[in-house]
Amino acid sequence: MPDLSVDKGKLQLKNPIMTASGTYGYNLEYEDFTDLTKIGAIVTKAITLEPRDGNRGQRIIETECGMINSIGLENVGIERFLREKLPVLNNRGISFAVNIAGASIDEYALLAKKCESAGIKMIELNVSCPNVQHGCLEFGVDENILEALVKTVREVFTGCLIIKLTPNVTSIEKLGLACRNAGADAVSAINTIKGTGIKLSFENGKFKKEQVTGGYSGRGIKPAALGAVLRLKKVLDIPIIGMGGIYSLNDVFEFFASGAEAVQIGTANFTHPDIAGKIVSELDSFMNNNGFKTLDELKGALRNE
Amino acid sequence: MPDLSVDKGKLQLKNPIMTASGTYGYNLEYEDFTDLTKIGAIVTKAITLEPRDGNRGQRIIETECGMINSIGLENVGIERFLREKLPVLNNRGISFAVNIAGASIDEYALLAKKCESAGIKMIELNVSCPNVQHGCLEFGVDENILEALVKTVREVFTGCLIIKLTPNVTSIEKLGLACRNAGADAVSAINTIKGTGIKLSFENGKFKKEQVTGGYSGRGIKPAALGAVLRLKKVLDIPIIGMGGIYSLNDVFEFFASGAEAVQIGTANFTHPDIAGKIVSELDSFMNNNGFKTLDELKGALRNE
Amino acid sequence: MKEFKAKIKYNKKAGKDLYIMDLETPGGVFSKPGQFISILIPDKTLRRPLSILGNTGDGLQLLYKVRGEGTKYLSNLKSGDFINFTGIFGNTFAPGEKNLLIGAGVGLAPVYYLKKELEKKGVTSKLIAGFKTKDEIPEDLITDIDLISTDDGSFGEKGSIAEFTERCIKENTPDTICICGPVIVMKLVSETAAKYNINCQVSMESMMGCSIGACRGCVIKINDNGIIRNAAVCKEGTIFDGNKVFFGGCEHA
Amino acid sequence: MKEFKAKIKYNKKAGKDLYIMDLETPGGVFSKPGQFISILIPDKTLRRPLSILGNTGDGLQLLYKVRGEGTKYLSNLKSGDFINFTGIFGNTFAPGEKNLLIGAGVGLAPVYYLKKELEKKGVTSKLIAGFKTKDEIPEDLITDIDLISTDDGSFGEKGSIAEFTERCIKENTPDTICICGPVIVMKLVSETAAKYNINCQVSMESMMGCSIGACRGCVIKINDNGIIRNAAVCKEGTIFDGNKVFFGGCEHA
Ligand SMILES: Cc1cc2nc3c(=O)[nH]c(=O)nc-3n(C[C@H](O)[C@H](O)[C@H](O)COP(=O)(O)OP(=O)(O)OC[C@H]3O[C@@H](n4cnc5c(N)ncnc54)[C@H](O)[C@@H]3O)c2cc1C
Ligand SMILES: Cc1cc2nc3c(=O)[nH]c(=O)nc-3n(C[C@H](O)[C@H](O)[C@H](O)COP(=O)(O)OP(=O)(O)OC[C@H]3O[C@@H](n4cnc5c(N)ncnc54)[C@H](O)[C@@H]3O)c2cc1C
Ligand SMILES: Cc1cc2nc3c(=O)[nH]c(=O)nc-3n(C[C@H](O)[C@H](O)[C@H](O)COP(=O)(O)O)c2cc1C
Ligand SMILES: Cc1cc2nc3c(=O)[nH]c(=O)nc-3n(C[C@H](O)[C@H](O)[C@H](O)COP(=O)(O)O)c2cc1C
Ligand code: FES
Ligand code: FES
Repeated sequence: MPDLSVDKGKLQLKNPIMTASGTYGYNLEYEDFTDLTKIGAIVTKAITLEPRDGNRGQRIIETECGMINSIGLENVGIERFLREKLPVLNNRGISFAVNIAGASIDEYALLAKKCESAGIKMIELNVSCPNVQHGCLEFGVDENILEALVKTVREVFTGCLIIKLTPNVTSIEKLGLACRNAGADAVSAINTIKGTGIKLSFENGKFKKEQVTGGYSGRGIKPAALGAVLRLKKVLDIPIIGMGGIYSLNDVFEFFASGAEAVQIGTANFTHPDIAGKIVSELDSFMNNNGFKTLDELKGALRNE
Repeated sequence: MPDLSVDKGKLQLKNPIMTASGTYGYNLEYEDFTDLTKIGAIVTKAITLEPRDGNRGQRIIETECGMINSIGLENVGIERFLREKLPVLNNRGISFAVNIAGASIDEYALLAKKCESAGIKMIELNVSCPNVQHGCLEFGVDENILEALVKTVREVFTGCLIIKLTPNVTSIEKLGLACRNAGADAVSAINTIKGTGIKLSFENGKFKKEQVTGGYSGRGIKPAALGAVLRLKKVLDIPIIGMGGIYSLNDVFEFFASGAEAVQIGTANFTHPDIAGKIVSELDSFMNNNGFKTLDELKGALRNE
Repeated sequence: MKEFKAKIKYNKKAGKDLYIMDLETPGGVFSKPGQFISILIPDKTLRRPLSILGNTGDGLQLLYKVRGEGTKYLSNLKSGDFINFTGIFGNTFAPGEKNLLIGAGVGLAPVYYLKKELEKKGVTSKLIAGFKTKDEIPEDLITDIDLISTDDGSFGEKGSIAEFTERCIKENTPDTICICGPVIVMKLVSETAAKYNINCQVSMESMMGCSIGACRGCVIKINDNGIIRNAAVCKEGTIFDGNKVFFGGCEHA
Repeated sequence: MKEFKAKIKYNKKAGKDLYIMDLETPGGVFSKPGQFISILIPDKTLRRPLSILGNTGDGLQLLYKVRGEGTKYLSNLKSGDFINFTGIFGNTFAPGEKNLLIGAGVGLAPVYYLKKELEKKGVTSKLIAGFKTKDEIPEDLITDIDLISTDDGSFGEKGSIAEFTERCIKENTPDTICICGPVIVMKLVSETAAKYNINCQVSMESMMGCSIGACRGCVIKINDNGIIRNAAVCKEGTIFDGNKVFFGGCEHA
């Protein structure tokens, strides 16, 4: 039996297949479709200090090669998460990371502290949120602010600290380095790409328009995601968790080839609610059938040719 | 007969359908497929001061929703362009813009001066080239450098000056504003998105890998392109030329709806070498059949609902 | 909830751009009126939600209109072809003793299903349906509809179905209205129902991502006893109390 | 150059994953051995280039191997279906008086076409072809091939076709070799040809964007009388002097 585990510093996973924040709910949403305990880790929806309603109006739209979402961080807030959702994750033995989002460095620190106290072993910082302190730029676009943010969180959180990077920057490398310098255990990449989806129709002499501006995800972002992972891999010595448009084991291999140690599946869950568990099985069979004993062996084969 | 012309300051086009740099050659490459004189303007391959060989190795790869290219600015150089290619464009009555690329501000200025002397009426600055003076960052990613660049070129070029923006930045708005402040007549957006395409196969126990890192273009980048045009439109009072994944008149409409005054067709030329002329005809028929007398009328209908 | 691979028994034209599909679901599936399934369309990023028109024990029926690529794809499928769907999703109607069921366009599907179920149980109901024009009426279902209106008068009464609601309320004195159709129609009917103090249940539409309550892509605003909050159409709905829904906040329908 | 909509006369299996397609090109198209066409595959960003196997006046023939989605799509087409292709692209071979033609795998197509043309003109030529294994040999064309080798010896001579080149040079004393196949085979044969001072023309492959010389996506490095420069495979090639090509610089074949 091949060993699928990921063992890279504090990033400890039973296998490298995770599910991406915002696409997998808080805990049991997909349990009818796949065995959640088989998944490397599910990442919860972004959790904020207070419950949030998110954005108004149409929130998603399909595009030719993916979709746009503008959910706007709707969530139940950390208190209700800890009270209602966390026990279920723990009781069912589901591996997970909590994705947290704050409006200030203090808020991130407070969220992380609460996670630490609740015994949570892995958090992912969503740094694509508007930074209220610094003129509504996102935290994730300025390496100095990001480094300060990660340092502060690092001081209060002892578990595996993952920073989720946004691709909407001039240099993702600088941001990755800032995370590493501040003591992050891993980075994940990429969050959604800024984009707009428009659906036009023309009837009875008039245009009808559906339009959503927000984050672009799905198949169409995979090349940008692979590129980001490759660039990060060149400068980082901490593990990278890759994501963006993963729909198959072959896609997972492309991320491994680019330098990812683990991956997350997002949009694909919507069409294939059983995909995470299925890819774990496929990876296991592939390694088994082809004599790869460990993940590192497989990754080595993918990276060197 | 509807009036398809674009009349926005110095941006004067017989119709809004242009073809994108790097995909349409220098002049007559597509003449067997479409009537080149019908096209709003063809944009030449990027021209540099000296001829360039471009990148080695595999230069293009297909991805699920587009392609990656790493041509690396191969071109015949400005002298040969002016001597061999330009007279043909002029003699055939083909509307065109010359896309130029330099390694320093002086080089851009010199290229622009040569275009001015040669009577060229429209140039597009490709600012996604490595900036040798400033540590190999691209010109197009720093608003101060970009503003200086555009100012300098503006001093020597009196025709329509278009700056082609790269999407690989934190704030495309700032770069658009820098162009406007420096006296650009229009911006075009977007150039390709940084990306990597990988093609894996597994045979006889070994992985084979084709991999190209470069610029991502085609269908899959349309949401990012529409988003960029929308963001630019919010801050700019000069015309925006939109591009990225245009394959149909409906796509053109989406760009109009987002604020573009004209569009460029790039990757679609590879599968549909007659597409530019075809879309001009379709636009004409559509306006004719539905009572739109001018482009502005059509754009108004698309923008307000 | 499950992922199903279902064989198409038939997929027949029922009007202009209108189809009725019968799916073989071996062993049967349990469903209730108002519930829906989400169909996988090859290469598309989102599944396509369709209401259930009927459940024959060994099969589910759908009524759908061709709008874009997804429904076009479905319309080209033949008997014997397979589709992949997930479901069964959503809540169901809570009918009263005397029910007025209203369908507008393909919104007919869930209320038609409801009518059939009520008939089985011997509960009184009247089904009325409105269409833009004659072509849009699914022929096979006509005999089960008590009143049909068309906007252009090409069949049945002339006018919007919303206009006939008041008349039907007076004639039938229902205690409950169940309606599915365009937002504007449901809004008007809800207002009329409120005027007569009749319980009105509306079946909402929204763009769906996951269909299972995980993505919050489909939420609408509802007034939940004075508290204005989000409700996921896919999970808490699709059926809501017409008085509680902010129809304006739902741009997409 | 033109865009063609061609009807498929037949599309038949010619070996394992191997097909011969006959296209009706009304009015005929003019083509020469070594030239190629580029086929539109729905939803794909790049066309798929295929060499011409033959030209019967009213039709073009192709020989192709299923490698990925594009060729898979082609293999599923039936007589009467249409494909869209652009062409005719590329240069042609410049044969001598006595020619040795070499095809490896599906590289057989252009040299097979050349052989037929030379036969018509009464020019001497010998066609040899190499395959990995028996399954890969297009049955219909076997009788026209003078020597066949397979890597595993399952048909004809055992070994790489490159190994038999020297023997054929000695036996046939050709003045010209024309070859199409994997880069490694063309490289070896070019070296052998150089040793015997024989003109050797190689047909190169490369990823193609535009196929018409506009995008520079397909260039390879050649040594043009001492000047090392780029040459577009689609326009200046696909056929080059084997001595001038840097086979190493062409990672993709
Ligand atoms: C709960 C629910 C039940 C429905 N029941 C029926 C039914 O019984 N019969 C019927 O004909 N139609 C029904 N619809 C509408 C149906 O889902 C759309 O017509 C269909 O998805 C269109 O897909 P398309 O690919 O043909 O068109 P597209 O061109 O992709 O879309 C056309 C329009 O359909 C809607 N649509 C597309 N994808 C989705 C999605 N994932 N979620 C919600 N809406 C979408 C959007 O408004 C879009 O503008 C229902 C919708 C919902 C939400
Ligand atoms: C000038 C030329 C002539 C050719 N003639 C023949 C022939 O006669 N018979 C035959 O079987 N094959 C021929 N090929 C190879 C053929 O083009 C590929 O096998 C085909 O494109 C594969 O497409 P796919 O979608 O099936 O596979 P994919 O999975 O898309 O690609 C498989 C491989 O095919 C090659 N390929 C894909 N797209 C292109 C492209 N646009 N340009 C060049 N190569 C590409 C790449 O190496 C790729 O890795 C020729 C190639 C060239 C360049
Ligand atoms: C509907 C939706 C909601 C999302 N919400 C979040 C979120 O709350 N926090 C976060 O870090 N990322 C969020 N994401 C981004 C995904 O986690 C992921 O980074 C992105 O979608 C790219 O992966 P994919 O292409 O596999 O979907 C969301 C994505 C989608 C589609
Ligand atoms: C093969 C190729 C070469 C390109 N070369 C250039 C270039 O030389 N200069 C430039 O400004 N843009 C270049 N581009 C970018 C295109 O002009 C265009 O901005 C981009 O491809 C997005 O449009 P599309 O999706 O319609 O192709 C190139 C694109 C491709 C595909
Ligand atoms: S569609 Fe995802 S929550 Fe309703
Ligand atoms: S494929 Fe474009 S130049 Fe050859």
